[in-house]
Amino acid sequence: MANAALKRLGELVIVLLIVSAGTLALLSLTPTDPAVTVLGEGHSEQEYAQVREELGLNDPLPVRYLDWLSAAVRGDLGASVVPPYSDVAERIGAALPVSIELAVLGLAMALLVSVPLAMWSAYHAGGRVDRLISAGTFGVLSVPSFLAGLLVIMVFSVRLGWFPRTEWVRLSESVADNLYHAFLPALTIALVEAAMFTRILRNDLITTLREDYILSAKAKGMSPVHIMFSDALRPSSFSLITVLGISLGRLIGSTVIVEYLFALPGMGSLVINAANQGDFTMVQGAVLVIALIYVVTNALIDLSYNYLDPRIRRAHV
Amino acid sequence: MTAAAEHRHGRTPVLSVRDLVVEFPAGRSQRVHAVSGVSFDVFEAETLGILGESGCGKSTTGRAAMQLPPPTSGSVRLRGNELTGLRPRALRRERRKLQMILQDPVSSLNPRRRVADLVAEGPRMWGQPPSRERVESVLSSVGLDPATVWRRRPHELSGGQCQRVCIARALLLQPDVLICDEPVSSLDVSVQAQILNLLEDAKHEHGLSMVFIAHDIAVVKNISDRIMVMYLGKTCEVLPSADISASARHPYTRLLLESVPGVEQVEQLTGDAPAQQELPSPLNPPSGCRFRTRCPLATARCAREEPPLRAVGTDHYLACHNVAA
Amino acid sequence: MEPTPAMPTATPPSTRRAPLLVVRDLRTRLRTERGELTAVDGVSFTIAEGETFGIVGESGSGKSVLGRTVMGLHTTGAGTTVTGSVLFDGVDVHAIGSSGRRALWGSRLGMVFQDPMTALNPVKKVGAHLTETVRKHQRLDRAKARARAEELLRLVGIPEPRRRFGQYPHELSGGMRQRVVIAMALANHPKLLIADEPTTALDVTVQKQILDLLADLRTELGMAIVLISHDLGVVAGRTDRVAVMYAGRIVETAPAAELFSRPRHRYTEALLASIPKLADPPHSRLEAIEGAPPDMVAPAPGCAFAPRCRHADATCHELAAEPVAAADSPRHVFACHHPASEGAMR
Amino acid sequence: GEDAAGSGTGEAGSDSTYQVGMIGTDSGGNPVRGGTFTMAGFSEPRLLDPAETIVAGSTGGVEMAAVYDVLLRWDSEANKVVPRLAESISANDDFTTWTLTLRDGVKFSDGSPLNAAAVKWSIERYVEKGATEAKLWQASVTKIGTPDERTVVFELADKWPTFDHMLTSGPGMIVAKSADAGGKFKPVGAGPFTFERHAPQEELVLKANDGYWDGRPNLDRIRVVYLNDPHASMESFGSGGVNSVFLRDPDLVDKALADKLPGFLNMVSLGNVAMINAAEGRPGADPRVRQAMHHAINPELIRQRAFQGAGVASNAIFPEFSQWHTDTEPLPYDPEQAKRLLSEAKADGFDGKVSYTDAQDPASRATALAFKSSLEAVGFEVELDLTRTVADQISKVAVKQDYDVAGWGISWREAGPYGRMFATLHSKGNLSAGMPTGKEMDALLDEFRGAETLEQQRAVMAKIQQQWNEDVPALVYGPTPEFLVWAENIHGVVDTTNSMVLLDKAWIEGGGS
Amino acid sequence: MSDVASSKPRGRAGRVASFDVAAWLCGGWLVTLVLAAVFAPLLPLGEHADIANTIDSPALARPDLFSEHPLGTNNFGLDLLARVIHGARASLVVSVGAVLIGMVVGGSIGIVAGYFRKLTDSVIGVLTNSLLAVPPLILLIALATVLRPNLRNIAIALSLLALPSMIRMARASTLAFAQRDFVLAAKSMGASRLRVMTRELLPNVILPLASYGMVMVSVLIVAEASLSFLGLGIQQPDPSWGNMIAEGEGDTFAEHPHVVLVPGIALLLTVFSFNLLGEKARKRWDPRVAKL
Ligand SMILES: Nc1ncnc2c1ncn2[C@@H]1O[C@H](COP(=O)(O)OP(=O)(O)OP(=O)(O)O)[C@@H](O)[C@H]1O
Ligand SMILES: Nc1ncnc2c1ncn2[C@@H]1O[C@H](COP(=O)(O)OP(=O)(O)OP(=O)(O)O)[C@@H](O)[C@H]1O
Ligand SMILES: [Mg+2]
Ligand SMILES: [Mg+2]
Repeated sequence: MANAALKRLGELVIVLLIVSAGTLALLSLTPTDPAVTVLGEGHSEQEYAQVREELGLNDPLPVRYLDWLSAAVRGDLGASVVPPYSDVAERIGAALPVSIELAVLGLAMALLVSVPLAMWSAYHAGGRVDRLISAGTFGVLSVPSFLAGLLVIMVFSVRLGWFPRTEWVRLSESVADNLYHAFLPALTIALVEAAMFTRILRNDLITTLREDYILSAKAKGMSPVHIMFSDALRPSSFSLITVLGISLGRLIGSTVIVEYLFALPGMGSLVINAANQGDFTMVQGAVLVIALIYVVTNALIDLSYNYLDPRIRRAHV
Repeated sequence: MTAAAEHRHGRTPVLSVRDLVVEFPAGRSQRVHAVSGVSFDVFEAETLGILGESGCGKSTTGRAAMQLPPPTSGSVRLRGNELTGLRPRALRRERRKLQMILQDPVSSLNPRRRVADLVAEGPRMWGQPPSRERVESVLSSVGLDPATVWRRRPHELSGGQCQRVCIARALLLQPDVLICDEPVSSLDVSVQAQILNLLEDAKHEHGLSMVFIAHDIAVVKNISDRIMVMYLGKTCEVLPSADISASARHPYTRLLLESVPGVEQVEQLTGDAPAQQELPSPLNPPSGCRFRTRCPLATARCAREEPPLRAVGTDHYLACHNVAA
Repeated sequence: MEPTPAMPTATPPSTRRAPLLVVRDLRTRLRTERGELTAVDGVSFTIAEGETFGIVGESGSGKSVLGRTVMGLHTTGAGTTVTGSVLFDGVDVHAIGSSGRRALWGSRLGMVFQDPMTALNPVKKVGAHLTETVRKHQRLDRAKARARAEELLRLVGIPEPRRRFGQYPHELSGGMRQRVVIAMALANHPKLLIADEPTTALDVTVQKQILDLLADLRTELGMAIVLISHDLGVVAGRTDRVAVMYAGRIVETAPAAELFSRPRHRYTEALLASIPKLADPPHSRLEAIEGAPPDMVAPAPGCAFAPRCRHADATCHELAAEPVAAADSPRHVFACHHPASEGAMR
Repeated sequence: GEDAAGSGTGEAGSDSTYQVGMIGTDSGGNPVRGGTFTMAGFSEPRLLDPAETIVAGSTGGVEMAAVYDVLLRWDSEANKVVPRLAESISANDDFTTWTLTLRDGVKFSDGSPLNAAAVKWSIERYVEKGATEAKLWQASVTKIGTPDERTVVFELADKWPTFDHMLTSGPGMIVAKSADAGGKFKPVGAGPFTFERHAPQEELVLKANDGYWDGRPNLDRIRVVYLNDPHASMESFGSGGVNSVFLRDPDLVDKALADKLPGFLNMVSLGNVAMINAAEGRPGADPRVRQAMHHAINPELIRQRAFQGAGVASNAIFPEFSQWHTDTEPLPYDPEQAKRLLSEAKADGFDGKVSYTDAQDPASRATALAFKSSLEAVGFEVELDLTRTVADQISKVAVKQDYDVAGWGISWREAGPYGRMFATLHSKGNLSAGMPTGKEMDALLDEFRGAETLEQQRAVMAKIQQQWNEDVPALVYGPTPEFLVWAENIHGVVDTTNSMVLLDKAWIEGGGS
Repeated sequence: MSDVASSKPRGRAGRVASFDVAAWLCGGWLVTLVLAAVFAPLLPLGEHADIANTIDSPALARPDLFSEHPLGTNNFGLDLLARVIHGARASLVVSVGAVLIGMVVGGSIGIVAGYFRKLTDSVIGVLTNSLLAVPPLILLIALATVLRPNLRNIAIALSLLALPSMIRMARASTLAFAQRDFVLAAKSMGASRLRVMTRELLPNVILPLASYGMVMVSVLIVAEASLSFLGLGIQQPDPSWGNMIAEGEGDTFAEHPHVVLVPGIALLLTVFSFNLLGEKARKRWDPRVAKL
């Protein structure tokens, strides 16, 4: 057991190493030059060259990576290489809660909608309700998120005026205000995810509903709602949980479009802006944190399988 | 264990298995003791039945003989050639002569392939694609109409038909020994009879030696010359099949016989079947005699000492402390 | 009591008990990819209180569908049509609506499914399986339900019920699981227990224990049992009466001992002949039934067994035989144009 | 006093009048104290350092003006430079020595005095850091003298009657010494507000400075938010989320003008151009090719394609609305002439291939495509090279000068255009980025600098347009409007150069929200 | 049900599925679309990309079925019908290409991981996880700057999105199928590892992968659209549905909704069709029914 945990931990560390090294390599492939961001226009080539030298951009990649790594393992993610030279950890500390909140809120909203919908759909599998829900989910799945965002804004913000379009209020300032401002972006995220979750859960539920123990529960006189929640849901939620984990990890780094549309100071815009400015320390730090969150959530998901299916508990541990 | 216990005098075995041990890792540094020292011989044109309840290691024994996976220890000789420890390529060559029909006929056929390919696959693997006539004749010999099944996929066949395809496939490779792992237990009685007849015929036609694994005593008795009874990875008793009801001595064999829900037992069953103790686990088998936890005759000695397999009659071997020879 | 038309003398006056279950001309059609499949084709039978009724037949003959239709479990499924009637204790199971049936299921009408592993929810503890049903039907509180559940586990012979309570199904052996399934079905003292192949997945030794247990419980609790199996051996000696199914129909019904000793329908006869017997010497040839069971989507006219029957003639291929009672035994009913002569077997 | 207004060209311009200056502002009665003025900025300044950041309204100029204030201010209505943080400024007769007098008792927010030494230090710092106008400063100012605490004397190399404009922007924002203390820059100035916090990509907050020399400002705070999408900013403005928005998109400016929103409108001439690289080996090295391109481009097409008909299309260096507009016509749109010139060039070995570099935002992309279609229509072969980020674009165009033609902004503003003119067109300028420069243009620019009156200056400007027509350093699509709009309840905003406003007297009617 | 008998010979008659209008419509749409896309250059369509030809065309014309531009034009006067059809080429090539690459590469890797287990599996698992742990955007940005944004390269870039899930899926089915007896049977007849993987496992693993691929195609069409929004996709004026929808940025959508609706509806219909057919395929290979 300790062995397995160690192996797992080792794998996590390797993943983080690969990810951070890979990120640096990828960044070095892009032509974006932080020296340009530092100096702006109107300078001589020599001045740029000098700044590049100062930034260490001319060192060989492994050297740069080891420099960065040796600082990172000491918990020092360094400072941004472009003005305003902010502390990487500090910026991540500001952006991460936004992204986490969005992701969690979005996923929660998605779950809230998709679980009953999937159950309803699966219960009437093949029937009219099912087809209607399926059509709806496919429809939502075919809307790119920027379009979904624009539509959400158009309906809830422009037409109805129920929610503000932009501005982020930090959770620490006012919980109610924060939720009020987070609603639309979370809804945009939730839309697509809910459609996906509904599909996945519906399919798995249909498989589970074929099991003998469902028939057996039915023959005990349990009501369909009871059977859905107490018998069918748990064994059907493997794929859902897996996808949920992947989504959580993904959403934390990749909600750029939603962040852009709603002008949110999240990780997505942090990463993409940093990448656009050639701010490699910032990108490195952010990707490391995102990757860490991803691997940790996935480890948790793996653990949750044990809860979902007690048979695994014995087999795996 | 006495190595020569299963020898029949005066003949050399085709397949000879000695002290076969198979263990599987099972997490928490535990091991499943699936097979713990089983030996048997199979002679020319003879059928050895292996009988035992679910999970006692019958399939594992059969597979270990095939080296799928190779046993943890012990030796398997096919016509004198040691199979354990062979290099993969050499082993693959030997396997042609030793074929196995796996327990579940439906799942042992690749669902995406057609019958014609499935049957011809074996020789084709060896670069000797059989002629269409040859495949058709094998199919006919197992009672399938080549024309109708030729292009079907397994899911378009019934369980009985799948089993026939498996048998045809094994026969086409012309093995010396055929191991049949519960070839009828998933089939209906009506189909079961067809398959049993078919195997009997094939055996005569091809001069096959067979290992026939099953948990149904009547079925095993019907097809076998000798029967080996297994319990929890060990051999309890080896005896000629003809007089099994009368001469079986081991308490476990007797329990099996008594439990048979046969038509002939309509009248009354003697029922001192030991009540609901849990079956012992192969993860942690009982010491000494493995059957002792359920044995009506168990004594303190059974827990201490493992009973050796000893001869108690012609071709009759028994591993029990408490049954008189 | 009204005798059913198809089985005019199914329940002789001598052993008349109140009829608990009256099944009349039951037909179940299932919609499949290929078209309507008539899984149960005009089945009628009656079961008295406390009686044990066996249903045998080869795989796919419609036993399970029959069992489920009798329960009313099949009627909600899409594409299933059921005609005929099932009167359980005077109420028409198919006419009372799903909530009415739910009140029946698990309380007065219990069912045991064939595979103990798949009939238990792998992620639910043994205790939850049991308390759920008693809480629903007897409206017991948590503690009482728990006490009742432990009592049930003890009843089906599971030692240390308290420990088993918190275990998951996979932590139990097959026999133990089947006991739990039985306990679940018995939780609310059903008057009728439908056991669909309750021992198929079990070893002979365990199978015997379970069958013994069912027999004991039956006498103890005085319920009627429908025992469905494809294994004639299982049904033999465990039931009062046995019905043989072939292609969705009951082709022969008789008191158990009589059926096995003197089968009249040619199918029953052939079936019995194809089973290897322990008493026979090794390598004795079995009398296999050649051919395959009929296609129930597009059934041919006449006796369904005719294409495989050695005794079939033109009539058999054209006209299905009506069930008739044997001359010497009014409770022995069969539907065959050319029945085996009496006393032919054994 | 000169009327600094004109009207836009084209039909779409009919519903919008481009009048540089304050629009629709009324005094609104007695100022009220308190409240936070929230502005949706156009782009986020990375550092509030006038030496590191372009000092203009679109790039954090408003924020910096609030923190540092300016020594002098340009008054759009009077079209005059007026004292602000400084008490007065005067020049000698030939405009080679300028004397700046500081106010008494002005203090930085860190408590240190804003004296002559502080001004000198800050300006030298500005030059040393290589800020945008540093080159010009270096070339023009020979000495900064500080005869006493309150006097700064600038000695110039040449006559420069409009030198005072320099002190309305970057060099005129005086940074306190303590800003650089401790290695990391902190914005410390003597302006009406002090820096409170900057959460990048989120907001920048300035707080009222109680010690401001002219008394504490009315507003408690200025909050600038950065909302990526100007349409989003406008929506936010419409729903009261922000008090003010900085607009640069022609369609939004047109709409805001049509809606008669109060604000400060500035028209940046040459805001939307395509620079031509005249370096050896580039197609643009041949003046005929440059002229051919110019003849091939119809600015109206660009306006339609890229801005859906909004804004002003003009290929004059200063369109009609500008005080610098003269009767000298720019080269006309003339595809036939373009074809002729091109075939001449081709006859001399030019292969007709041109690459066009621009950013990837929709307007730039549309402009690029319109460019492509226009040039290909006369026989060029155009390859588009759209860079993914602004940094890549700058790197390619301004740093490496690796381009043929590049979408860009030369940005000559109404007030004191000389600085930008020098930087972009003078052979000594640091922002010419490969555009053709030459003695003739240098001479004209010098002449412009030395011109004393507006009339003289306009006369030189006509010659400059003439020279431009010959050189064609860039293809002109039109000016860029810059419109800082604010809500009706905002009063007391004061304008200055480079589309910046000063907020020390600003107040919110109905108090703080 | 323990019985094998329920898998009675289903025969060929069983293949005739009940007529499903929705599925036929979806299939019809896809076939029409593919045909139109393939033969686009031969069709009498308006100008789809060459803006030099459309200097005089009306910009942002509203759809009018009986005009020269039945579905209207965009801001360059390019014909939207022509663009939708040519855009289908790009979108389908990119998404189907990405799925195919993902299936081939991911499928092989997954099979190898699932079959060899042990170290191979661990290494592949770590690499897959690494791929998943990097925010996909960073990956795409890097690729977009290194590779020229043409159809092939975008397909390659997008296939990276499909890859990890394909690997996992192939691995999972391989694990399941490798347990099945037919693999053992093949080995017992002397099959080599390569043969087991290619002849026994592959045909089985490919099915769930293909049905997943159908759904993935639709996901990637949408992803390509999002890429275009970020300026990483197919470059204007060459149309893809994604960059066509992205033209609706800002106010255009509100003022000229047809610019977005035309490609949007084409996208919706296609995604819908792929999903529905993918589902249908899945169901076909797993035709059991619910018990509740
Ligand atoms: N691959 C494996 N890994 C771990 N344990 C295994 C494996 N294969 C078999 N076992 C265990 O080995 C024991 C013997 O299994 P085996 O399949 O040989 O039994 P069997 O006698 O064939 O049973 P059945 O009648 O059910 O087929 C069982 O406890 C089983 O759980
Ligand atoms: N849900 C269903 N949909 C379609 N066909 C079904 C369904 N359930 C059963 N069948 C078919 O109905 C027929 C009768 O099935 P049933 O399960 O009743 O057989 P059985 O006698 O119980 O067999 P077994 O002994 O194998 O359990 C079979 O042909 C089977 O394939
Ligand atoms: Mg086995
Ligand atoms: Mg059944």
